[in-house]
Amino acid sequence: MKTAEKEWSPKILAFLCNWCSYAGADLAGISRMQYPPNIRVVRVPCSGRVNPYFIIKALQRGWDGVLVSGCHPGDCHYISGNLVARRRFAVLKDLLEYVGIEPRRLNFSWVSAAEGEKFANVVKDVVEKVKALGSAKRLVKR
Amino acid sequence: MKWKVLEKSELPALVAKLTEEYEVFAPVKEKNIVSFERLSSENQAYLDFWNTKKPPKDVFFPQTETLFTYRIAEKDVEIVEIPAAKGKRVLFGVRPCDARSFVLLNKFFSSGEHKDVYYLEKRRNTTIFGLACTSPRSTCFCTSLGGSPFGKDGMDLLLQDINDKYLIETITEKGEELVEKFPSLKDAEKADVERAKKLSEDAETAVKSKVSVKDVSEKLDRMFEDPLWDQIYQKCLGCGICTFLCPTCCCFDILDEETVEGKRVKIWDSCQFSCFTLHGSGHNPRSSGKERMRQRIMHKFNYFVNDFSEIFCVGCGRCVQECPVNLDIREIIGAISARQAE
Amino acid sequence: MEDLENLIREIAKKLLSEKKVDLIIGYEQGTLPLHTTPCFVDKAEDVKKLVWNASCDANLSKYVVDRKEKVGVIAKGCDARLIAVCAIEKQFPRENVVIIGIPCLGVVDRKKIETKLGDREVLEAIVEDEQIKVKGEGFELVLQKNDFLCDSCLTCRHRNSPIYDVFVGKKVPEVKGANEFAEVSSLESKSAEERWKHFKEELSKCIRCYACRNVCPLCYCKMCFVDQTMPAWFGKTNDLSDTMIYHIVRAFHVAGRCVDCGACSRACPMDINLRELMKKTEKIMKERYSYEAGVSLKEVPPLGEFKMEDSQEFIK
Amino acid sequence: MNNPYIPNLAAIRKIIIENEAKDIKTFELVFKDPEAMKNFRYKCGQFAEISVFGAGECPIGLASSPMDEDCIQFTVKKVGVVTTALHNCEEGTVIGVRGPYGNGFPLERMEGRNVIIVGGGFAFTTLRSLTKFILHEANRDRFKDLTVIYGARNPGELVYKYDLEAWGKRDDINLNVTIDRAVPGWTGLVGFVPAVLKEVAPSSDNALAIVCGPPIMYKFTMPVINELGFRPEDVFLSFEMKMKCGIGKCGRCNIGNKFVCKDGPVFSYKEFQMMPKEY
Repeated sequence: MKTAEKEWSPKILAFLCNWCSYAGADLAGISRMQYPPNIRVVRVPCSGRVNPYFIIKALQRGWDGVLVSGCHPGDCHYISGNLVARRRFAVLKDLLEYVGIEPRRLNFSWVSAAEGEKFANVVKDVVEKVKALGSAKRLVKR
Repeated sequence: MKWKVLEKSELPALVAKLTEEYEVFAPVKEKNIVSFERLSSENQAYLDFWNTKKPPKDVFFPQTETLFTYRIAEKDVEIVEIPAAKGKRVLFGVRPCDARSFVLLNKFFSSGEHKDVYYLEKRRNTTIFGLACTSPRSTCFCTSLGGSPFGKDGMDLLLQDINDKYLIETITEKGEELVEKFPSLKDAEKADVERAKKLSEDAETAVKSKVSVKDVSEKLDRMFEDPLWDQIYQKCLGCGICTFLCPTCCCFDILDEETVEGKRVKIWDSCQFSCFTLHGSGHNPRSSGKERMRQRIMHKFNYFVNDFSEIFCVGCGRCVQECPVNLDIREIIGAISARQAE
Repeated sequence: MEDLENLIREIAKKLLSEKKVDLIIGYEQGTLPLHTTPCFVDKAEDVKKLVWNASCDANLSKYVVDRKEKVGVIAKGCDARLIAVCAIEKQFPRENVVIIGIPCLGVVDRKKIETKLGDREVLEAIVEDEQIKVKGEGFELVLQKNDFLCDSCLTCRHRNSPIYDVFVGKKVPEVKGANEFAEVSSLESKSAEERWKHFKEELSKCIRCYACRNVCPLCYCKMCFVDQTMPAWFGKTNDLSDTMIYHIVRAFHVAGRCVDCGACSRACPMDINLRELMKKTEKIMKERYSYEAGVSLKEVPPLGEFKMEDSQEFIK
Repeated sequence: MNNPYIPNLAAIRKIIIENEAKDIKTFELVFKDPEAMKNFRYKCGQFAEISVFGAGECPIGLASSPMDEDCIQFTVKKVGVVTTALHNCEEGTVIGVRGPYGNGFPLERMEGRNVIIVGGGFAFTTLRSLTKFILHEANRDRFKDLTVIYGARNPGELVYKYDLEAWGKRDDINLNVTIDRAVPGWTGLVGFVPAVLKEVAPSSDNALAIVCGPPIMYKFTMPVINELGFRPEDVFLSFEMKMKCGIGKCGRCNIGNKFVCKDGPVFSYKEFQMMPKEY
C-alpha cells in the first residue's frame, strides 16, 4: 500500500490558449525546461473558449486537477476573450469551492508566449499542490 | 383470511425479526421526510406518518435501474446481464392507496407480448405488508377511485391500528407464509375484528374529498380537442413532481451511462417534460404544456381505462399536496365530469 | 390586506377595460388552505377572482417570458426584479409588460408551518397582516406570521418593487439589520470537507423532478443543459455526481441574475434548501462585482460583461 | 422470464452509402449467434431497436426482406445521438439489435390483390423491404399487379439505386421513380409524389395501398388516394414517433391510446382517421 501511494501521481488536465499559453508551453519545451509530466494538454483557441462544463466534466471524469491558462489581460488575440473568461472562472471557482471541492484542484494562470519558464513553474506548482491533496474523490462519477 | 393480534410494544421486535429473513423496506423518517428505505442497523421503521413523500413504487421500479452492463473491446462488445435479485423482500407499512397502485402497475408491466421482467421479478419476490389508514387527509380521495383507507387490494397482509393494539389480517398465501414465521402471534378475538371493522368504516367516512369519475373516461373519448385543455395547463410549470411522486406513473427512459464500464439504465421520465417526445429531427408532437397536460390526464383517465378497465390513479393526493402552483387534479377531473354530454 | 386586494382588482379592471393589457396575471384562491394559485384574467368582470395575501408565493414573472399578448403582472419585489432581469435579457419587449408593483410583507413558508404542526393537518387557515389562524381536526392555533415567513423574505431588501409601472397601495418599510448572507457565511467558515459533506447530504435527496428549474423565471432556456444530447454533457440519472453537477451548474447559470425569490426552495418536494446555493452566487456577485440583480433596467448582469480591473487573485 | 431489454449482438458486415449527402447509409448486420440469426423472424414493416453501445438505442425500420436469410439490413439517416454514432461505426463493429417489434404491413390482406406502394424520401426503407418481398420468386404469384411510386428531392437523394435499376428491368412491377424538380441528366419522372400518383392513377379495384413518407407527403397524398377510390380500410400508413423501449412500456410513443411501437407502426387510414392529431 505504501509503495502504491508513493507511485501515485496526479493527472492534470490543462486547457491552454492557442496564442499565448500553448506557445509558452512550447517554449518551455524548446528551452528544455524540466517540469512534471502530469499534464495533458487540450489546446483551445482562447481561454474564453473554456466552457465551465469542460472543467466540471474533467472533475467528474476523475482528473485530479484542472489548469486553465490564457493570455495576460490586454493581450487576448480576440481582444477580450480572457476578460470574459476571468469573471466566469472566478464565479465557477468560488462556487465549486463553496460546495466543497478542494480549491487547489482548480488552477488558472496567465502565461504569455514568452513565458516558458513561468509555464514550467506553474505546472510544477500545480502538480505539487494536487499531489499533496491526493487523488480526486469529490464529484467523481464511479 | 386470518386475524392475529399484536401488542403495540411487540411491533419493533416483529420488524426486527423480519429483517433477519427478508430484505425489509419500510417508511423511515429522515429530516422531516418519510420515505421507503431498506431497513438496516442504522435506521428504523417509522409508522407515525400520513403517507410517505415518495410512493413505494421505487422498490420495484427504481428511479435509476441498470438493465445490463457491457464491455467494449475495440469493435467487439460483451454484454453482462444483471442476475435477477433472488432475495425475498417485505415491503412494510404501505398505505392502501399505494398498495392498490401495485395492482395497476402489475397489470401494466405484465401486459402484452413483452413483459417488464425487472419490475415483475422484484414484485414477485416481495410480500406486501400494508398499513391501514386511520386518519385520512383532506387531499385523500381514494374512495372515489375504488380504494378505501382499510383497502386490501395489492396487499398480502394488512396491519391495522385498533387503538390499544394492532391487528394483522392475512390476505394471501404469501401473507400467511409470513405470519407462520411468528407462531407466538395470538388469534384475534371477535371483538377486535369488530373494532377494526368499525374503525374502517369511520376512516372511510373521514375521506371527505370526492371526485366523480363515473363517466370521465367516456367524456374524455370526445374531449381531445376540447377548449378545456387550453385553460388548465396555463399555470403548469412542466416539472416532474406530479408524475415522479405519483404511485402509478411509470414512464421511463432508457439511456447508456458513461461510467468506468458501460451501463444501460432505465430511469424515471415524465410526460410533463418537453424532451419526453422530442424527436431526433427536432419535431415534437407534444410541443407545449397543453399537449403534455392532456397526455397525463388522458393516460390516467382514458387510455389506461380502455386497455385495462381501470383508472390509472389511486387518489393518494400526493400531486395535489406537492404541486408548486396548486394545480389540483381533482379540479381537472371535476371540470371534465361537469362537461355536458353532447 | 382586504384593502390591497381591492386596489389590485380596481387596477386590473382599469387596465383590462382600457385595453392597456390583454391579460392580468395574478393570484386566486387555491384549493388547499394556505395556498393561492396563479390566475389569468382576460375579462374585466373576472377581476373579483384576484386575491392578495401572504400565501401568494408563486413567482408570476415565470409566466411573462414567451407571452405574445400585453400582460399586467402582479409583482412583489422579487417578482418585479426578475421581470427586470428577463427584460434586460430581452426575453420580451419591456413595453409588453405592465408591472403592477405591490408592497409585500413576506410570504408564508408552508413547510415551516407543517414542521410546527407535525402530523396535524391544517384544514382551514386565515392569513392576516400579523397572524395566521389555522384550524384542523381538534386544534385551533394563532401563529405569528413573522415566525413562518420564507427565509428569503426575512432578509428581503426590496419589499416594494424597485421597478414598476403602477404601484398599488402604500410602500412598506424595508427590512432593517438582517444579515442576508448569514447562512452562507456560516457554511463558508466550515472546512471544505464539512461543506462537501453538507451539500452531498442535502443534494442526495434530489429526485431530478426539475421543479427548481421549471419554477425559476430565469430558467427560460429552450433546451436545458441537462437535456442536451449532442453532446450529452452530464447524466440524467439520480447519480450523486450528476445530480450535484446539475445543481451547481444551475446555480452558476443564475449567478448575477438570481434575486433570492425563494421559489426553488419552496417548490422542492424533497425539502432541499437550494437557497444556500443560490444565495452564494448573490454573495459572489456582490463582493466581486458590487452587483445586485434586478434593480435597474440598464445594467447587464456581471457575467455578460467585464472590466479590465476585475479581481483576479486566483489567477497566477 | 425472457428479458426483452437485452439486445442480440450483431456485427456490421457491410456499409452502403445511399445518398450523395452521405447521411443515409444501409447497414448490413449478421448476428454473432447463428441461432439468434435464425430466430430473428420478421415481417415487412416491422422495426428493431438498434443499440450503439455507449450512445444508446433507437428504433429503425427493417429494410431487408424477410426472404434474405443470411443478414438483416437497416437504412439509417444521421439525425440524432444514436444514428450519428452508428454512422461513425466501421464494418466489423458489433452493435445490438432488439426486436423485431411492431405490427408490420398486412401481408395476408394483400394476397391475391393489386398492391400500390407509395413512398417519399428516406422513409422508403420498409417499403423497399415490402417490394423486395413481393418480387421474390417464391412470393410473386401470391400478389397481383405491383405498382411502386417513389419520390425523392433530387436524384442524389434516391436510395437503393441498385434495386431501382434491377426492378426497372422487370416486367412484373410498375415502377415510377420521381424527383421533385428537373435537373440536367435526369430522364425519369419529375414532380411530387401526389402528382405522380394522380398521373399513374392505379385502379383501386381489388387493391391495397401502402403509403410511407414525411407528414407533409401524407397530407397531400391522402386526397389523391381518396380520389382514386381507395376505401380507408384498404390504405395503410406507417408512422414514426419517439420511442425508447419498443414494447409499449416506456409510455411516450402513443397517439391517443395506440402505441406506435406495439399497435403500429402501420395503421390503416381508417384507424388513422380515428386517431387524435398528435404526431
